[in-house]
Amino acid sequence: MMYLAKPSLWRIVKAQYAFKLKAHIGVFASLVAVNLLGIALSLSFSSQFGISMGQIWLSMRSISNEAVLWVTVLWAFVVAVLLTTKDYSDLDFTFVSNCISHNLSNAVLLITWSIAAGTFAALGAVLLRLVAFFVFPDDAIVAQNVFLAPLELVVGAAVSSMYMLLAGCIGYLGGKLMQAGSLLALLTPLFALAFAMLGGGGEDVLRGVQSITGFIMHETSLLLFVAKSLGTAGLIFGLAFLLSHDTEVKRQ
Amino acid sequence: MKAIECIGLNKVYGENVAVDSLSLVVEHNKMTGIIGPNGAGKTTLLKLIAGFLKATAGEMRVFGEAPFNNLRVSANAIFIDDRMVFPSSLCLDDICRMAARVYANWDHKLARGLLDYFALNPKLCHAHLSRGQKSTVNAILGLAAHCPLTIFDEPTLGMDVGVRRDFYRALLKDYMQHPRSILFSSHMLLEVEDILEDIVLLKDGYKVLHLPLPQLTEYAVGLAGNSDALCALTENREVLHTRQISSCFSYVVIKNDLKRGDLQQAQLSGVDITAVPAADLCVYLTEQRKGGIDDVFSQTKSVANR
Amino acid sequence: MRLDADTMKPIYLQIAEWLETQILSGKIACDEKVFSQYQLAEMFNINPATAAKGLSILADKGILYKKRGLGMFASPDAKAQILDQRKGEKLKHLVLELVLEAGRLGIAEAELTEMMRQANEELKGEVQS
Amino acid sequence: MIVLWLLGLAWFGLTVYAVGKLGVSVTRQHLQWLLIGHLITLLVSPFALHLLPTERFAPIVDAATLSDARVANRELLQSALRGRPSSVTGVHRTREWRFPMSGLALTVIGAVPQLPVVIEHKTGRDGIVEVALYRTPSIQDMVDISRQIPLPVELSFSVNALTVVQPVARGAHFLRFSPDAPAQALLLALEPQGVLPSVSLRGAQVLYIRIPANVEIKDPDPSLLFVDREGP
Repeated sequence: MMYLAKPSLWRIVKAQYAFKLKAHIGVFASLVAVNLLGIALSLSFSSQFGISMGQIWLSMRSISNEAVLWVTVLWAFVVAVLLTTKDYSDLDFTFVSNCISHNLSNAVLLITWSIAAGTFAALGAVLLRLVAFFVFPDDAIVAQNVFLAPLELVVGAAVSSMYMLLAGCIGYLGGKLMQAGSLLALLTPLFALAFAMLGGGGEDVLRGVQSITGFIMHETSLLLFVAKSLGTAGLIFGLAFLLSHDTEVKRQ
Repeated sequence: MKAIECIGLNKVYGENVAVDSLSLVVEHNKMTGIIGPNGAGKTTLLKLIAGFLKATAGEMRVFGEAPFNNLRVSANAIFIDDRMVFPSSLCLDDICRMAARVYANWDHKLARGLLDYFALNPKLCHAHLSRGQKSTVNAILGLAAHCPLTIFDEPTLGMDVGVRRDFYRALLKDYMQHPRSILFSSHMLLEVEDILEDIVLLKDGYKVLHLPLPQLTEYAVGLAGNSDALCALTENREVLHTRQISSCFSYVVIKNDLKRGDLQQAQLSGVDITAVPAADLCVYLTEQRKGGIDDVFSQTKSVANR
Repeated sequence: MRLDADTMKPIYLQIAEWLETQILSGKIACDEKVFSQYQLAEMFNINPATAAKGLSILADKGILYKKRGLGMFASPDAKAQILDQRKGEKLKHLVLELVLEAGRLGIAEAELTEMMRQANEELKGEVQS
Repeated sequence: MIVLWLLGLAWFGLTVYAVGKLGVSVTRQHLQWLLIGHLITLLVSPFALHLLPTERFAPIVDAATLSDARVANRELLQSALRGRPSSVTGVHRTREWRFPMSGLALTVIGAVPQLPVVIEHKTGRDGIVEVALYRTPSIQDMVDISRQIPLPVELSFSVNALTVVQPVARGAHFLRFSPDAPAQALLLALEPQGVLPSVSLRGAQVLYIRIPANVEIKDPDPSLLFVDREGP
């Protein structure tokens, strides 16, 4: 008689993670595309102002890598939502899985993707500078913020990764909400809005949102920042997990 | 040991009752066919067993544990159907390697051998396969996983006759070498009845019967002969199926509780007694339609004559 | 080797009959081991449980006997038993047909026995001459 | 630049067309190479940045340089008039011309506003007119933009006449990068790095002409200035 296998959760999570990482290589490819898109956007939406110095016209073009960052944040959100859709979600259940291993491997996957995206976004800022050199061959380059210090790069990558992780967790929660039932997904923002209306107008809510983002964004210690963002991300992800714990696998 | 045990199992989707207070016990290491017409609840039952779905009511145990959301049951069961999701970017080899990582009994040699036999290049993408090839690959995964509980839900959709025959034989041989619990759902009983041991017949979400196949072939008898003689014979008996062949000649299927004397009587009154093939019997037992398809034509004829 | 799918006979009966024919034709000798349920399942592409049922029918009739741990063997009198059984079945069936036909033709029982006696004598005569 | 964009767009369109029409299947290998290629590009770019030609950089000036430049700006003309145009720190001699001349009278034509012309008599009689353009740094928002906006002054010399050609109005384009936004949020707190003070300092220029001792300026233009030698 065949013996019954005693699976270890960790082994299954590892296998699922490795499988999905490999299977969703397209996600990484899209990250490359998004990175390039962000660079292109940064170049085309550079702000410009001019001053005249007698006979000479001075024009100053400012290029910021914020577009790279925000496009990547959007990417992290979309990818996380995508991860909750049936085709991606049911992949685990083709073979051995339960909700815990499914969500855990997704969490590890999101972390991996966030770190990759954060690193890409931070290094994208450098590539942006390099590309700008060639795209604007007639422009003189102001020798400020051209070279990013290694520390600046590392901190930039770490902070960006945390933004990506937060966006990813929010996307994951949203996706799971949508999967759990379209009604709930529809009602949640409505409830939030109604609550905002009744609870003293939108300004309070805005202030609330600001205090939450400020809680994370206006942190001066890298360690504290990482701890705060990880905590928040974990909270959001935990909510998504609780929400999807009883979901059935439809596979159709 | 019991592979599957369910008591008063219910599964309701909104208004639709897919599984209706079903009780079933499947012993371990049996090859069981889950048979029933479309919409009988076969797939729902199998998904409940695989732990994909949560029962609305009732109890369900697979290897002694509740299967829903259970990693232990999942690791010991594989569910094969034509809607299996695979990443489009991975080749068959990658998929096999993943299966090898999560299934303790995975037989890589068998998987490779079968892929080779069916001329499926391991470097091929799952997404680029035809429907029949996909079904073949899924079936190969189901065989090679050597799961203590192997569930095939209509695994042969899209396969051509030759491949189907090979698959049935491969299933049988593998089953004999590695006995395990196999559930096989199909609406084409005729092809698979030989390799099955037990049959569970479903209709509208409830269990019509659960019998070993030899008993199923003795479950009913077909009587063909003069309608009057048949009437006498079928009195006080459970009639499963009637077909009027001509004005005074008909074919009746009744539950087989005939005594020796009854047989004699039948023979004397010129009634032919035949066995009923299992596939036909299953159709008769799950018929939702009143009468037969012939009645539709006789009715339209009588309307036209009027 | 294939089983006749068209016949209404259940497979396990076909298996039993096939084994009987093998014994009758001498392919399986007395006290020789017969095919196991797994060999039969392989040969006929059927579930081993079904094959086992075919074997157990023969065992019940005494045509096969079981040696613990070794498998099923043909009984010493297997051949004779099968012959007996087939004779009995076939003749009984023919006689029933005969009686039914005689009834339809309105032939009395005495007349029928007379006809059988005559036929028997004629046959004897032919054999002698 | 537009051409570059159009080329990029055309390339993108072609790729999409090729993948769609020719059924070129994008396999995992392709994606892997794309990923690896991009990653290498990203990792190499910080080093590649250091290989770029430094001529295109406009340096940032510090407070000391700025105050030097302010002083130089103010004092260039004065020191030029005293015969020492390069004595002030921060003054650069950007262009030089040397013209041999035969006569004894030189005509200087075309006074340009904002470009004082200072003439000095040399002690020797070598028959050579030396012209030099002196300037102090131009600074905009602490960026030294002098190199990028050389004064487009041209001189032509014919038949003992020196013509100063009016500078053509032209523009200078600058590119500046904002600091890395996410890193900034944290690093700003570590080392305060305020926005650069918005200073606009237009560099002063002087065209300094040295003529042989025996040469006279013909028809002196009232705007021409002569070196006022104090002492020997």
